[in-house]
Amino acid sequence: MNGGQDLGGTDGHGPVQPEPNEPVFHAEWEKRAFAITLAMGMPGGWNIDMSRFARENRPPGEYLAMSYYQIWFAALEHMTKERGLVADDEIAAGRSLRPPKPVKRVLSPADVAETLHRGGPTERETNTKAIFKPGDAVRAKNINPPTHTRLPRYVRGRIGTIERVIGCHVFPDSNAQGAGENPQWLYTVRFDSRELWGDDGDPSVAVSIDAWEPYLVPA
Amino acid sequence: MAHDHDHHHDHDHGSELSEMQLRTRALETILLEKGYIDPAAIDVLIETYEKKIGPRNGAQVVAKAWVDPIFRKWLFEDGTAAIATLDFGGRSGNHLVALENTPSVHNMVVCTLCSCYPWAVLGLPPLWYKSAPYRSRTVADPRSVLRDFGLELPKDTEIRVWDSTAELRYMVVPMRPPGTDGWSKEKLAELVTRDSMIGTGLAKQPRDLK
Amino acid sequence: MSGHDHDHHHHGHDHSELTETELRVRALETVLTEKGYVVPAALDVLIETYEKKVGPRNGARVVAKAWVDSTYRARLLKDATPAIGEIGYAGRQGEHIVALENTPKRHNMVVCTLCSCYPWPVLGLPPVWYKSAPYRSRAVADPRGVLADFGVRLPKDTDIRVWDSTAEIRYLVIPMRPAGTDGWSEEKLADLVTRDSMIGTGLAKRPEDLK
Amino acid sequence: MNGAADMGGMHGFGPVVPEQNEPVFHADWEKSAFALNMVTGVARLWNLDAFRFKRECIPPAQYLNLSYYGLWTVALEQMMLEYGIATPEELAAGHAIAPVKKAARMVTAADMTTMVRCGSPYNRPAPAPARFKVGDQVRAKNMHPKTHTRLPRYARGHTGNIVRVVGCHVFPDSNASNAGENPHWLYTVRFDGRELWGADSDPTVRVCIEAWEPYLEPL
Repeated sequence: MNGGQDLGGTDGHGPVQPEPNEPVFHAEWEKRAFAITLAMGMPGGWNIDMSRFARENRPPGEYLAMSYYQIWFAALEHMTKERGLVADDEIAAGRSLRPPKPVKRVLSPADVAETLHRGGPTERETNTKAIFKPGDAVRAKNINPPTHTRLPRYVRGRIGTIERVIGCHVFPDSNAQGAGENPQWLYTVRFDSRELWGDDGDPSVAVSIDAWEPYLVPA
Repeated sequence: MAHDHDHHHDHDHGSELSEMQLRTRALETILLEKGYIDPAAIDVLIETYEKKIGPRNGAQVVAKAWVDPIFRKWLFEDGTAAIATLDFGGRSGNHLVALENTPSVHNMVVCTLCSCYPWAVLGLPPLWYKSAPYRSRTVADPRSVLRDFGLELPKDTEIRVWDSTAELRYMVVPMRPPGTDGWSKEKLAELVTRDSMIGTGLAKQPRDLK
Repeated sequence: MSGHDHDHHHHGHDHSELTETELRVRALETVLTEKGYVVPAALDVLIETYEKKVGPRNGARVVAKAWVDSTYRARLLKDATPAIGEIGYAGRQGEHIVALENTPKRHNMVVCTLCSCYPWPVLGLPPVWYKSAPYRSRAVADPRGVLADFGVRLPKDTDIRVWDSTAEIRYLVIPMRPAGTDGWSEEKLADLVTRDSMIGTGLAKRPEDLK
Repeated sequence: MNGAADMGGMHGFGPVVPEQNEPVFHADWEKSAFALNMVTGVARLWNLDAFRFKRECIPPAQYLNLSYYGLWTVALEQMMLEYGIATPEELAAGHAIAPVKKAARMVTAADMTTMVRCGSPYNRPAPAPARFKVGDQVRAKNMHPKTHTRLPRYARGHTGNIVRVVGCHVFPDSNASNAGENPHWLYTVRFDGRELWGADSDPTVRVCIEAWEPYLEPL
């Protein structure tokens, strides 16, 4: 979606302000929000792409005015409610008002290290062949889906060069909608800055993105 | 959609109100004290746009175009000059272009970059015209915006969106409803809604008049 | 630019927000715990892991090893995920890592314009600025301007390569080894490797920067 | 600039919500905010393009959460400070403290009546013949100035047809930066919806924009 999250090349946000000696978390609730989000992946049954969409899918003004963990937390509330795991009245009461729905598994303290170590690899076996090879000129398609995509607006319609064939990976555009993993070849594509930003672009700058095959056409 | 979350649509100005009241009052006072403004000028302005100029002007243009084929032709050839004969004139009406709705083409007007609007014929724009939902979606998915207004057009109607990115101002001339033969200009003007001149609505039907 | 004297929400940890969000988080945690979906001790392990154990020190060890061991460096640049796994770092948000080598001619910088993708196993959780709108919007369009925000000024003819982590690849920048460090141990070299130098918004420290 | 004002094609703002029997103004302060902006414009304290640019420069998170007249007021305060009309102390006090810097030109009620009648035309004598004619195919340049422009992002890089030669008009890109009126030919350019939004979009949609000659290149 062309939402508040698609920030590449937008103006007016001011300078980057690194914080000296920044702590990992800025408040107790941030720790909880972070950990609950990770822990709920297992019983919640959603995938990373669904989580990303739940975060970005809100009015842009709201997105931009929220802090990072507020966005995470809002998505967590949304997904737990959407799946009927908790209800508004329970959140308002601050306690459980009805019995839980059965879930596959709950993350135990002993499982944490192993689960984190395993991570969530997205590479998949395939019988298909990659259409593009390094050095090929490609154009990023001009697509504007209202659903989740990982093709940022600033590269759409622009021409780049295949730099690396990464492998065949879960396709987020379909996985985010619960329409299956639908794995697709993934490439690193390099764009010249002037191609992206016009004649005023800095000629010494190039930008690479990772793009799934359905995002690309030969140029 | 995350519609269960708090939204900040443009029309929730309740929370800002007291603060904004103070801020505008401070500015007005400073400008008065420095002699940049005359309080009477402020009153004239507010009076003009709150009471005098509004969609009724545009409705007269449309009604005249419905009954007077020569005026109609002129209106589409040179909207600014044709409308000037009705003596509205005025700000944001210097370059007016009239757009003709037909059974095959439906026109819609938006300003994605700010809020450009033909003040001279329609007055000041409504909140929704200036809102993010309208400004973002009209150029990309005008049919869904029309649905927000309860309007469903035939699938094969061509939709022409006019994004007022410069100083041209657009007004839509809606189609004249059937069953209005022989009506006076004044009566016809009552059928012409503001939304029908922006393109988010159609003219009223005779039965809609009480 | 203007408007900077107005209220910003850069860091988002304004105190006014705290109480309301804090209450909501606590309510949700209680409900989920009571229903048995989450185990509080598991939450503590997660927090402990990312607050105390996993951090840029991991990445610094990878970089230091690459500086002293040319065969390791070659393995790292060829396929970073197993090379980093050799040192014992792997897992969530680091399933597919690519190492990017900075050279006098080329400077690499990593951003995620769409969200906040970041190589957790080697760098820990990202800092607030990495997730902020200013960084995400400007890094792809004006990386030199962003570097200036960090006080870094590169020669005009240095090529800047920005990597927008739009998919599941996570990038780790290998900064250039500073001069005057011949014969240093990996441990001591790792002290020179800052987090920002592994994102590309900084350079490695010089020996004189160590107190 | 690619600021929050450039909303065309963004997602996530929700439905359009028309208000029944909407009043012209929703509060008394809105009337003042409106009139103050008109008056300062007529007093020629600054030009309209510079004022538009000031509104767009409001950081997106703030821009998207302000009401319409709220934006006007914030921008007006900024302009007063920048052009030396008022000081921060005066804005805080709500009274004039320092003496007037510039010779004040009092705007009277009669001025306002004239302005309401005559407007402020933006067309200018043409310095050169128009480069394009009706029917010509043109491409909107892919440009990303940090300053004011009236070429929306969604049109950049796309191909359309000239449907009208409007005339020669003040060029806002330079006028907004107080770099002179620098008049250029202005055209209405029509784009096919699929050209702007991709092959999946509604084939019955066409979008017209006004584009100054420097925004366009021949095909």
